[in-house]
Amino acid sequence: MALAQTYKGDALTLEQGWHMPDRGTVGIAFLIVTESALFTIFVVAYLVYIGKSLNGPMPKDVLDLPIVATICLLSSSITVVFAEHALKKGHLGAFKLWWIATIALGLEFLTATGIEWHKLIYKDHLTIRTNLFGTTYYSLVGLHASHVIVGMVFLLLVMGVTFAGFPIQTQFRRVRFLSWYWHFVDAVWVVVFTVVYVVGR
Amino acid sequence: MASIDYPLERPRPKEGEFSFSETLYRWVATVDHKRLGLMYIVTALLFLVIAGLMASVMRLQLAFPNNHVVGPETFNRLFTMHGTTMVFLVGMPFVAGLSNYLVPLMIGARDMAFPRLNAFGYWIFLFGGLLLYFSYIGGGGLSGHGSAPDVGWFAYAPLTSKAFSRGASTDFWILGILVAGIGSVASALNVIVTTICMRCPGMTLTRMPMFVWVMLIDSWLIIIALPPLTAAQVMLLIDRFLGGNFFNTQAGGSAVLWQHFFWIFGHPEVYILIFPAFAILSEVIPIFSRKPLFGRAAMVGAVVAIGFISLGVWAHHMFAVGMTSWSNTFFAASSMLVGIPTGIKIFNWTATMYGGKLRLDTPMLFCCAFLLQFLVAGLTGIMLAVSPFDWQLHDSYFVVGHFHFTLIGGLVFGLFAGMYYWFPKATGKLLCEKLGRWNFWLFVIGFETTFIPMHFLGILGMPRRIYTYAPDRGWDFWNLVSSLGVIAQAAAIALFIWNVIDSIRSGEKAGDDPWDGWTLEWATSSPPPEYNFEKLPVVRSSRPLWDLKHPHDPDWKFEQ
Amino acid sequence: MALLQGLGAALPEHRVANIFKPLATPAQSEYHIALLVLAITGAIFVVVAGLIVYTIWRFRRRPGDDAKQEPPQVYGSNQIEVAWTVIPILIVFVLIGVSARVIASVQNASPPPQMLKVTLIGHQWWWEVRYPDYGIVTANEIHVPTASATYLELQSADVIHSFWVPQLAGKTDLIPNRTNYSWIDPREPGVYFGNCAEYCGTQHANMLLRVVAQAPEDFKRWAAEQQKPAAENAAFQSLSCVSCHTIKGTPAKGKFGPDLTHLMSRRTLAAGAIANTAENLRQWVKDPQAAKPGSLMPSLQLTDQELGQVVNYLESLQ
Amino acid sequence: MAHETHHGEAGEHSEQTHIEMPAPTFWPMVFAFGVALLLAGIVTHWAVSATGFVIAVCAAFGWWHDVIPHERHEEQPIEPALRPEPILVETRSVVRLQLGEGGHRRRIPEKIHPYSAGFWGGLAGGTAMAGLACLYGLIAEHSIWYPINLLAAMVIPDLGQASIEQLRAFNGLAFVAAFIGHGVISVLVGVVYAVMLPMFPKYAPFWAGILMPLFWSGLVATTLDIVNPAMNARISWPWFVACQLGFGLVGGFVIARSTSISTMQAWSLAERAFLEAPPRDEK
Repeated sequence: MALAQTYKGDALTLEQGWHMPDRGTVGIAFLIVTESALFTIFVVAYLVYIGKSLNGPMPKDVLDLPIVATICLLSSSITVVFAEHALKKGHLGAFKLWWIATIALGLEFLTATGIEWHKLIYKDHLTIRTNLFGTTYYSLVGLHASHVIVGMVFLLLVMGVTFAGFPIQTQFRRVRFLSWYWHFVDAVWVVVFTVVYVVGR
Repeated sequence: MASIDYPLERPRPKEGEFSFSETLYRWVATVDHKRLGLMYIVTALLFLVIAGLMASVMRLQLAFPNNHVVGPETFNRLFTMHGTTMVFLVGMPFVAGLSNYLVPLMIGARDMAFPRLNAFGYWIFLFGGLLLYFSYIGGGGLSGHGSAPDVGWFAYAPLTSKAFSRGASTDFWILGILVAGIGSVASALNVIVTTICMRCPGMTLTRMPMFVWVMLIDSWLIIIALPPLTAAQVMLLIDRFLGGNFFNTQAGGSAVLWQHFFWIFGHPEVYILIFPAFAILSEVIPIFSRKPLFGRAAMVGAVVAIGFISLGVWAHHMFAVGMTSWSNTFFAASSMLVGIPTGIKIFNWTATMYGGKLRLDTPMLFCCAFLLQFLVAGLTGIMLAVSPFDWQLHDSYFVVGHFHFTLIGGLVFGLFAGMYYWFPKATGKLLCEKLGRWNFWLFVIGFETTFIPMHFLGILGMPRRIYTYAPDRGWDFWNLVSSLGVIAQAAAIALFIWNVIDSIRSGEKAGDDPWDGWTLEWATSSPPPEYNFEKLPVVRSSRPLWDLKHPHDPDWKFEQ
Repeated sequence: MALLQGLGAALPEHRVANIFKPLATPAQSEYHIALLVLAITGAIFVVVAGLIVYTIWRFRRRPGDDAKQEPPQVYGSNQIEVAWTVIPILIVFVLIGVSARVIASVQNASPPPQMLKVTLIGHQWWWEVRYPDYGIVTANEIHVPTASATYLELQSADVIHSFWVPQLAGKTDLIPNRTNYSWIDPREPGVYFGNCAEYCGTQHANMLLRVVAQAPEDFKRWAAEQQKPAAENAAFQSLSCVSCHTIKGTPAKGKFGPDLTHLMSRRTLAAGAIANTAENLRQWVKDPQAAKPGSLMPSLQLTDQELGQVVNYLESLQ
Repeated sequence: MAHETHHGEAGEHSEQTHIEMPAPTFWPMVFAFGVALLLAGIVTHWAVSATGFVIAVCAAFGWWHDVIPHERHEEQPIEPALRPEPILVETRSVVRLQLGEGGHRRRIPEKIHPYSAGFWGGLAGGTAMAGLACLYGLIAEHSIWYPINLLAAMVIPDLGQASIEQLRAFNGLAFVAAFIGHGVISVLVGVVYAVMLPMFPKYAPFWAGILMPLFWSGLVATTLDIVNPAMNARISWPWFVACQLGFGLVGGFVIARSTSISTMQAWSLAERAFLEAPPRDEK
C-alpha cells in the first residue's frame, strides 16, 4: 500500500535496485585499518627510541640498506596484480605463472630478512635484548615479516589448490582480497623501510 | 485493507521439544546473531556478578580503618581483576552482545555479514576470559597464593617487568586480555561491515536507527583503539619472555611510554563502553516520550565528534607524570572539548522528552536516572580535565567516584534500560514491572550511597588502590557509608536476576510490539525466527513502523 | 624532651588532608581554580538538572491522558541546537584559558634563588629524602622551613610512585630513569600528611609521607642534629642489617633500606605504617611482615638476645 | 475505534517455503579454542601451545571447507506460526503545534538570520569593542597595547606580574593570544546572537544591544577575579561596560540588518551536510 505511493528520491533508487557494497571488500578494508593501527604503535615505539640506546651496536654501524629485498617485495605487488588480471580474464596458465612469481619474490624477501638477521645476531651480536635498538628493530621488522609469512601461507595455499585442479576462477573475489592484503603488507614495508633504514640510520 | 483476525496465542515450537543434546548443539554450533548476542550478554552478566562480588569484598575491607578482611596481596588482586573484568569481560561483551542481537534486526538483515567470524569472536572472547580467570588456579596458583594479576587494570610499567612482577600473574593478564581482544575486534569488524553492507532496501544511512549509528561509531573506535593495547601487550610480552627493553628503564627505556600506549587505548575505551548506553537511550527515550529523537543529525554528529576527539585526549590520565606545560594545556583543552558534544547529547535527550507524553515504565526510569547521573559524571569529568585541579584529584577516590558515575550510573543504568526494553523481543515475555521498579529504586539508592561519598573521600585526600587506612585520617565515616550502599546495589542486581528467571518461566506474554515501537525489530515476532524477516522489509523513513501505524501521516512525507 | 621540641614534636598535625584547605602556594592556586570550576560546573548542574527534572515532572503521563493521542512530533530546532552548542563552547573556551594560565603559573614558576633543595627518591614502599646541601639522608619525613620555598627533585629507585601532600601541592610522579620537579612552601609550621598516589605494588597503602614544616631556626637546629654521625655498635654490625641500611659514622653502608642514622627522630616506622614506639620498634625488627605484610624487609629470625641488642642500639640513634 | 490492520512491508509474507541461512558449525569455536591454547602455552607449557597449534590448523581447514567453494547453508523452513502479529493501524491522533499554514512538522523559528550574519556581526562588534578598548588604553595609559596585554593575561601568567611599563609595551605573544581569544569569543557570541535573536520577543536590538551586554558585564564582574586577576586589578568598569555596549549595539545592528532566510527545516541530514543536493521547492 505504502509502496504504491510515489515520493521523491527513493522511488528512483528502489526501482533501479538496492545496491549495497560487497561485504568482503568492506571487511578487508577495515581489517587493513585495524592492522594499520597495530603497526602504528610499533612504528611510534621505534621512532621514540631512535638514538636512546645506552650501548651499541647502533643502527648506523650494522644496518645496510636492503635494496634488493625491497625491490623484490615491491615488485611482487605488481606481479600479483598481473595474476589477478589473468584470473579475471580466465587465463589460468598466466595466472599460475604470475602467482608463482609473486611467491618467489616474497620468498626472496623473507630469505633476505633471514640472512640479515643471521648477520646481525652472529656477526654484530645484536639481539633483541642487547639494547633498545635491538628490541625495537627485531619487533618492528619481525612484526612485518610475520605478516609476510601469513601472506605467504595464503599465497601457497592458493597455489596448492590451483595445481590440484580446484577451479580457482570461482574464487576470484577471495583471490582479489588476498592481493589487497599483499599490497598492504608491501605498503607497510615502505613505512618500515623509511623508519628503520632511512630515518633511524 | 481487509481486517484479518489473528489469534494472539499461537502455537510455537518450543525449545523443550528438542532433546538436551540437540539444544546444546543449537547453541554451541550456532552462527545465528541472536543466539550469539544472547550468549554474549549472559556471559557478560555472569562476569558482572563475579566482578561485583569482588567489589563487595573490597568495600567490606574498606568499611572500617585497619580492617583485616583480606590482606594486601588479595586486595590488589581483587581491584586488578575487578577493573579488568568489568572493562574487558563485562563492558566489551555487552557492546558485542547488544550490537549482535539488535543491529541486524534494526537494519532489516537476516544475519551479520560474517556469521562464522561472529561465532569465532564470541568463543575466543570466552576463552580469553577463562584464561584470565585460570590465573587463580594456574601458574602456581594451586600451591597457595594464586597468581591472579595484581598490577592494576592499567598495568603500569615497570611494575609489570620481571623484576617487580615475578611468576606468571602479569602474563595471565596480558594473554587473557589479548585473546579476548581478538574477539572484540572481530565482532566490531563484523558490526561495521554489517551496517555498511547489509541494510534492507530503503535503509539509507540517514534513515538508520540511532542505535545502529552509535554502534557503528563504537565499532570503529574499537578497531582503531584496541590494536594499540594489543601492540603494547605484545611489547610487554617481548620484555618479559625474550628479555626485550621496551619498558626497561635500566636500558634507557621509558616507563611513560607504556602509559601513552595504554591510554591511547584506554581513553577511547571509556567511550567504547559508554556508547552502548548512548545507543540505548537514543531508542528508549523517543519511544517512551512518543516523540522522534530531537535533532537526529546533531546527535549523529555529536557521536562522531566524541569518537574523533576521544582519540586525542589520552594524556589527561597523565597530568602528574611531569609533561611540559604545553602538553598539559593541550590535553586539558582537548578533554574539555569532549564536554561539548556530550552536552549536546544530554540537551537533545532532554529536548526529546520535552513536550512528550512520558511513559515512566522501568526502561524509562533507568533513562531518567542515567541523564542526571551522567550529567554529574560529565561535570566531574570537566573538573578532572582542568589539569591543575587534576593534580589534586588524580588517582584519588574522587576519580573512582567519577568513573563509577560514568560506568555504573551511565553505562550500567543504560544497559538495564536496554535489557528491560528488549527483553520482550528476545524472550516473548515481559519483565515484571513491579519488580522492575523495586530493582530501579534499590539500585539508585545503593548507587548514590556508594559513589557520592567517594567524591568526598577524594577531596579529603584519600588515594586510590589502598587496601587499608589509619583511623585518624578522617576517612572512616564516608568509607562506611560507601560500603553500606553496596548492600542495596547487590539486592538490586539479585532482584534483577530473579526477575529475569521468573519472567522467562512465567512472565506475562509480551506480544511482538509491547512498547508500540518504531524500529524494525518490533515488526517481527518475539522471539524472532532464525531468518528474522520472512521477506526483507522496505523502509522509507527513520521510523518505518510509525509510517505503518500512521498511514495518513507518515514520516517519509516529511523526511524525504 | 627539649630536643624533641626542637625536632617539632609539638607541631600541629594536619592528618585530614583536605585539598580545600590549602596551606602552600601550589595547593592554593589549585584550590582557586577548583573554586572557579566548581562554580561553573555547579551552575551548569543546577540549570541542566533543573531542566531535566522539570521535563520529567511536567510531561509525565497522567492517569487521565488519552493513550491514543500522540504528542506533537518535533524533530529538532537548529536555533536551539546551535545555541546550546555555542554556549558550552564559550564556557569551555574560558575554562581552557584559565587552565592554561594556572598550569603555566604553577609549572613554569621560576623558583626563588634561595631555596632549600631536597631530592625525594621513591622506593617500594618508603621515601628516601636527601638534602644535598646539608649532606643529610633521612626517610619518610621531609623537614622543611616555613617562610621559604623548598624545591623537590623527584626520582624513583624502582617503580613509579607519586608525591602528594594535598594541602601543600598536587601530585607529581616519581618515575625511574627520569627526574620530575615540584615545590612547596608551607605557610604554617605543622606536620602535613601525604600518601604515595600511584599504585606501586603490595604495600602501596602504607607508603605514607609527612612534611614537617618548622620555623627556620627550628629547621636549622634539626639539620645540625641530623648531620651528626652515630656511634658504632658491634652487635648491630655483625648482623645482616648492614647490607641494607646505612648508619652514618659506622661501617653500615647498605643502600637498599632507609638510612637509620637518626631513626628515633622520626615519628613513625615502616613509612607511616606504625608509630615509632619502643614496643613497635621491637615488634617491627622481630617480624616486619606482621606489621607490613609484603614489606621488602625480611624477618631475620633474631634470637631474643640479638633482638634486645639491636633494639637498644636503634633506640640510641636519636 | 476504527481499526485497520495489515502487514506492513516489514511483516510481509514470502511465497517461498524456505529461507537459506548459514549452516551451524563447530569450527569457529574449535579454531578459537586452538588459538587460545596456542597463546596460553606461553604462560603454561609449550606442549599446550603445540596442541593449540594442531587444533587451530585442523579447525582452519574445517572452516575453510565451510566457505569454499561455497558457503554451506541450511534451508530454514518458514514457520507460519512464527509470523509476527499484524501491525495495528489505528486512526490515532497526533497533536499539532499551531503554526499556521504548512503543517506541524516544522522547525521553528521559520525564519532565521543566516549564520554568516552572526559571524560578521560578531566580527564587527568585536572590532568596535576592540576599538573602544584601545581608545581607553590611549586615554588612560597612553598605549593601545595596554588593554591587549591585560586581556592576554587570562592565559599568560607572566603578564599578571608585569609592571605598567611592560603592559604598555608591545608583546608579540600577548598580541597573538589576545587577538585569537577576542576574535573567537566575538564570533561565537555573534553566532549566539544570530540564532537567539529571532526567538526573543520583539525589540531584538534592545536585547542584543543593551540588556545582554549588561548581563554579560555583571557575569564578568563576578568572575574576573578568578578568570583574569591581572585584569581585575586594573580594570575600569565604566569603560568595560561601554566596550560591551559597543559590541552589543554594533553586532546587533549588523545581525538585524541581514536578510532572514527560511530554515533548512525539511532537509535531510545528507542535504544539510551538503552531501546531496537540497530538495526542490515543493510549491
